[in-house]
Amino acid sequence: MWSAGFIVFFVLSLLTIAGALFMISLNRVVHMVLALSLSFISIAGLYILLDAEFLAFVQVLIYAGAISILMIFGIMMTKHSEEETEEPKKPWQNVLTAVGVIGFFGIIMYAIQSTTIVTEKKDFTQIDTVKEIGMAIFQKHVIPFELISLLLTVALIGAIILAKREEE
Amino acid sequence: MEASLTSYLALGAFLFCIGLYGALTKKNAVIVLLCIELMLNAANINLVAFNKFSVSVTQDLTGQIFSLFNIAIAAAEAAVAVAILIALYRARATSNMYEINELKD
Amino acid sequence: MESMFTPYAWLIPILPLLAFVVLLVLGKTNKTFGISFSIAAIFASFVLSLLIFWERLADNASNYVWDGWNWLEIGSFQISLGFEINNLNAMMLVIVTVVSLLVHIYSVGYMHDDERKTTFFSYIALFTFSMLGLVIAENIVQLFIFWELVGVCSFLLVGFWYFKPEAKAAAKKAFIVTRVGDLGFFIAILLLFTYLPEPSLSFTYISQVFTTDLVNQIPDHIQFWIALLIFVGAIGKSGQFPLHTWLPDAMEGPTPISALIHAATMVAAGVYLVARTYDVFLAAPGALEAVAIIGAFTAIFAAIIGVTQNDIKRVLAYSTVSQLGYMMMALGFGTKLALAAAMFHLLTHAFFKALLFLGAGSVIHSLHEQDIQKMGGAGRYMKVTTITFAIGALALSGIFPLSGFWSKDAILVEALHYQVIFFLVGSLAALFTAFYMTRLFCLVFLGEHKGKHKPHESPISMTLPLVVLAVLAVVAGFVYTPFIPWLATWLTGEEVGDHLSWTVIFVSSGAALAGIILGWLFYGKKAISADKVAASIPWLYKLSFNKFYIDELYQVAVVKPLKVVSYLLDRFDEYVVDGAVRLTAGATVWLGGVASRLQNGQIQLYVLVTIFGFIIFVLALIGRRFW
Amino acid sequence: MFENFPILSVITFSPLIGILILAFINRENGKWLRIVGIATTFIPLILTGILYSQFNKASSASQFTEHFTWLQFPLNLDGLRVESLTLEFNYSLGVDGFSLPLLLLTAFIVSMAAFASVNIKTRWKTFYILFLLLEIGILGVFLAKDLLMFFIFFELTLVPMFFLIGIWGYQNKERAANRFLIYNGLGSAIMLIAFLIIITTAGLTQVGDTANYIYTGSIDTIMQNLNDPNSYANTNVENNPSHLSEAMQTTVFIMLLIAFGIKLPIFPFHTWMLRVHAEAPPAVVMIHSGILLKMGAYGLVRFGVLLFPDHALNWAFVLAVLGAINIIYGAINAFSQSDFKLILAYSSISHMGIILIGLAAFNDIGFQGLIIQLISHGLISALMFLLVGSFYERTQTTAIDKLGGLAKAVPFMSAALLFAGMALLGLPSLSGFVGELLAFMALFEKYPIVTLISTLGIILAAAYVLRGVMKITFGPLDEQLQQQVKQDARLIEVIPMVSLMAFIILLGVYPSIVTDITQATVVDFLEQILSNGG
Repeated sequence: MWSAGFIVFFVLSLLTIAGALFMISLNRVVHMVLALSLSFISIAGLYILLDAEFLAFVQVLIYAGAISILMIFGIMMTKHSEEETEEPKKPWQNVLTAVGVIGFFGIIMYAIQSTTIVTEKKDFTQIDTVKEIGMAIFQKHVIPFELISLLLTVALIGAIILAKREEE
Repeated sequence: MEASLTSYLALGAFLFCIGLYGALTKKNAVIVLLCIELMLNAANINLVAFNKFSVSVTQDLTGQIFSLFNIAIAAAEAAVAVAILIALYRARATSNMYEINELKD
Repeated sequence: MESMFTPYAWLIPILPLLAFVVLLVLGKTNKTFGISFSIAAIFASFVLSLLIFWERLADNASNYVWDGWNWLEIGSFQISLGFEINNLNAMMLVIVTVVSLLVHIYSVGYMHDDERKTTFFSYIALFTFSMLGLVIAENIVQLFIFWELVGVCSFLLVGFWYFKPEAKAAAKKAFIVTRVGDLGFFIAILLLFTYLPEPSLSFTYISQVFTTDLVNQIPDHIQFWIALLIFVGAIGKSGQFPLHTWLPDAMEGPTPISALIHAATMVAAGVYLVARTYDVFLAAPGALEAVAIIGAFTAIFAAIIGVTQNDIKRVLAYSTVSQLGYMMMALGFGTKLALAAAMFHLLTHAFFKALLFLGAGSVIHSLHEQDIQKMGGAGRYMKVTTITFAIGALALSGIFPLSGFWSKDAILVEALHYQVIFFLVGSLAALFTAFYMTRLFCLVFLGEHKGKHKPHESPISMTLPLVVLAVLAVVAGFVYTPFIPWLATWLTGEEVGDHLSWTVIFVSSGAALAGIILGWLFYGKKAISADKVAASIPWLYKLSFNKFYIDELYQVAVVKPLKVVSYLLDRFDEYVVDGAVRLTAGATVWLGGVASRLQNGQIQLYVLVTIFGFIIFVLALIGRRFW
Repeated sequence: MFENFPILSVITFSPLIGILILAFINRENGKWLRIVGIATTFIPLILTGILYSQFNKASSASQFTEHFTWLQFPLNLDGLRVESLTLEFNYSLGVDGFSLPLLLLTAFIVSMAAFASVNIKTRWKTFYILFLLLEIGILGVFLAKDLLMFFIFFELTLVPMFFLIGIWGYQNKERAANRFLIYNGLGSAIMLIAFLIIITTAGLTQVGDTANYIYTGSIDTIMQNLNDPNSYANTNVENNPSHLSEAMQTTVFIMLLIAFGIKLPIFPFHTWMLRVHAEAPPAVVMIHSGILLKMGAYGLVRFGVLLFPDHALNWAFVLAVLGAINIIYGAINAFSQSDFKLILAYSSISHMGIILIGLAAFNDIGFQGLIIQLISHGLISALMFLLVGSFYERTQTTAIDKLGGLAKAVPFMSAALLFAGMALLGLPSLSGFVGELLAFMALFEKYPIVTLISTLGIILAAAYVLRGVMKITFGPLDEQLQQQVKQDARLIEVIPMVSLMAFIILLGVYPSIVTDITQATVVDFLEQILSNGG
């Protein structure tokens, strides 16, 4: 009998994959972004299932919120023929890509199947993950954290400079 | 039946491949970026799943922290990429991947 | 007797070479001096030859060999340049120098108006050098070297009037056709070198091998091939069937050349070669038979063609071919006496044929015409030429007591001893010879004058050689008569018994007289119409007139196929060999094109390629596990 | 005389003097550029002449040798239990009886070609610098005693040659230059691979009794190792990376055969050379046909045959057949060409066949024939192309159908052409005959049928040479040509023509002048081949 957790996992996975597939197959750019947001939110659900609540919130905030919005801004800043109506110029490239990607998928699946990983299902319910994460970041991983923040700053400044240059 | 590590890894692989396919075939540069985000997410799922399932002595959360960093970098990347797209669009009046072939020469 | 002059025999060819060099250096600056010098040089050679000949007259003078100068020495193998004097080539030396001297003198008159006369004299000086070198050569390679050199001189002189397309074609033909024969000779040398017990190619050694038991070290069929291939060389040079076609065409050269090269000396070199290597032939009876048969066939074959030709020099050329066939036939009989007979005929033929050619030259010089159908009545204006020409013609026809009679007689006696069929062929050829010579004489010297030019007698420089040669043509025969076979004794070194044969004398004289009378009836008295006779046997006439279509046959059988093959190979080279190269190059360029199309600057494609690369890489890694 | 004097280096690099001087002359100053260019070529000529006079003919060893280590790369191969392993590049020169005649030929032909370069009309400075560089390369090729040195000099000839064809050639010069470079580059690549295989196997030597080893390209060492049954190359034990197995030896031999076969050229690798002959300027073709082709034969003998004698002996029949094919194929093709230059190109192919014939015999007569044929063909083809250049300068064409009767307009040149033709078709008393005679004599004993077929080339040669030469010089002279062609050879053309003719006669009349030098070396070569290859 399927456990409830598995059913939830199954539903969330379906939603994630559906979102991803919609993004690939829809025509209108905005729809694509929305479909992907669905994926992102479902992934957040998956995180909860994996006892990573903090990450799930971050996922919703940053991906479903910030990045999707950023992308929509990006779409709006660059003019689009709105729809990808015209046929792709290189059908053989799509086919080849499909073949390549399926091959790649096969390889990864093969690797997953053929690797034996000893697993144990850890229980994070006893600990306060948010606190633990905070402790780990500011104690154990403080230098990477500082670097990341620096990187973010640089990226933001860089983004502004890149996007602004035209006015000069 | 329980959702095992393999299930998560398979899901991650599948999402990654969809993202890869999209990144390689889509004409619109913004969509390509979206696909790349999807690929990053697939990787994150793996990380978190490993964190949950892998055998370790202490109950550390390194996988989740790794994901956090990943998300941060993805955000930075997205910001810069969109900025580049906008700059490119101003210069070339296009965001069509097929027409972006600066590597050619 | 101590040989006093023989050690200096090398001077004989060197003097004309010196003349050649002097003429070459002087160029056109001092014509008179150059020409005088070359005549003086050849005269000196002539005198020296006579002296050596005189020395050889002594009883049992031994052969003199000098091989002191190493031409090439590789390990145990060496080829030297030297000379050998024996009775055979002492005689040849005299023949060559005397004819050459007379032709030199004659040419002063004949080529008087030609602006390139110094070139002409330099060529004949070079030729004389080569011919004399050929005669005294000590080994067979040396002989081959001079053999080719005379060929080149012949080529140069036939093509002397290079601007005439006919002369050009004739020169080319002369060279290439004789070269076919030379190839045979060359292979014979290779065979000799390979199969002789020791790596030496001197005549002395060859003769030693083939006359002693050493010959058994050479397989029989190789002996046969050596002899036959040497003979192939002789066929080419002496214009024997089937390589005779160049000789009549070679008449495009100036007439003194025809007399010197294509009648008296070079074409006789083939006969001389066979005689020189006679020991080889004696060891190979099969080859001897071939020599006899080809010689006999050529004798009659060329005589038949000679009957219908209209060019004065071509008639004489075919006559030369026919007479050389006579000599070859005699050589084929395979006895020492036959050798002597052949050499005797060579001697007499050199004189009377040179005489005839020079006479013809005199006629051409005065009439500016070569077609005998357009001539006539020259006898009235050119007394000396006519008389000397008549003597030459009679000598050639074999009329007693001129030299031709004796030499022909000597050959026919041998033929009778050998096989009757050869005797009959020889006699028939004699009849034809007499007939066409009469025809020639009647058409040219008798009857009415037809041309526009009024004939005149040629200058003294031209008539003098004629007279000298006429005298020689008369008296030369007495060195070897059935009664006093002095020449045979001297040449063969053996006592020659009585070989008088009245049958031969009667038959050959009868044939000659019959030929003359027939010719007279046809062309002198015009009692019988030549046209009518020709019309009654049109096929034979046509065959003869067209020289049995041998040239055409060569065109179809050799020249055309060669051209076709050459064309095909050229295409092959262009499309198959080079095509393969171009295909490779094209494939590379195409591949490059494909590869460069991948470099279209689109990152998506690049990544795709990367993925495929990754897949292949992984597959290879996985594959290795199962390998 | 030259005990402590590096005469060979001086010879090889003496053209550098000219290059230096040329560098300081104004590029527009054609007269002086020419004078310097031509004069420089005489320095090596004179020096090789002196070398010739000092050469010890009785010795078969390399003489005037120079040797020092030029570069050393220590190799770190942990797997091998040795103390040190070094890759050594040697600067090593020497001359023996095989290379001396070719050296003399090179110096001579280059000087003659320099005379022919007077009809170069543009960019003299670059031309002469490249020309002299080319000479350095060729001289080095014949003197190198080290595989890598040989390779470097060999390549050094390619580059100047490429530009000399590509810049100063006729209409399709670029194509010809490309074809030249691609073919020869390919050949060089194969050669380099073969050399590296040889060096890394047979080149491995132990320094004394120490555990120090070096890889070296020195020919002497390699030959010694290959012939020594106990050397590393010949020891077949497990884990001996230096073992040169039989199969590998065959492979290397075939690679060398192909590499030098392209240069020679052997059918079917000959098509590049047709284009070079047809398109390159006369001075360059003189060198190309006169010397560069000989490098192929030289390399084939020096490396292919001497290093792998048993394989060469096994392949003798193949070599003979290839020779016969070259002779007949070249001759028949020459017969149908309409461009005189192509007739000569195919005739070169035919004549290179004679070299293979001489080689295939593997006896002293054959070897001598080979060397004489090399020299002789060098002289004759140089003379031929010199004349072709002079004719072209006057008539602006080499198509034989458009020419005729030039004997009237230019008697000297026509006579020289006829002379060259006679030499080409192997007229006795000229040099061409000697090589032919010896080669055929040598091979006849071994492969009579192949030899007999090859001798047909004698007749074919007569046919194509006379066809070509007589179409140009004999026959009536047409009006237009008479207008065009006024001047016979100038003095600057006469000098090289007469010099070449003189040497052709000298070699024909007195071939011992070459065989004297080569005799000792040839005997030595044969001894090595037969004793090691048997």
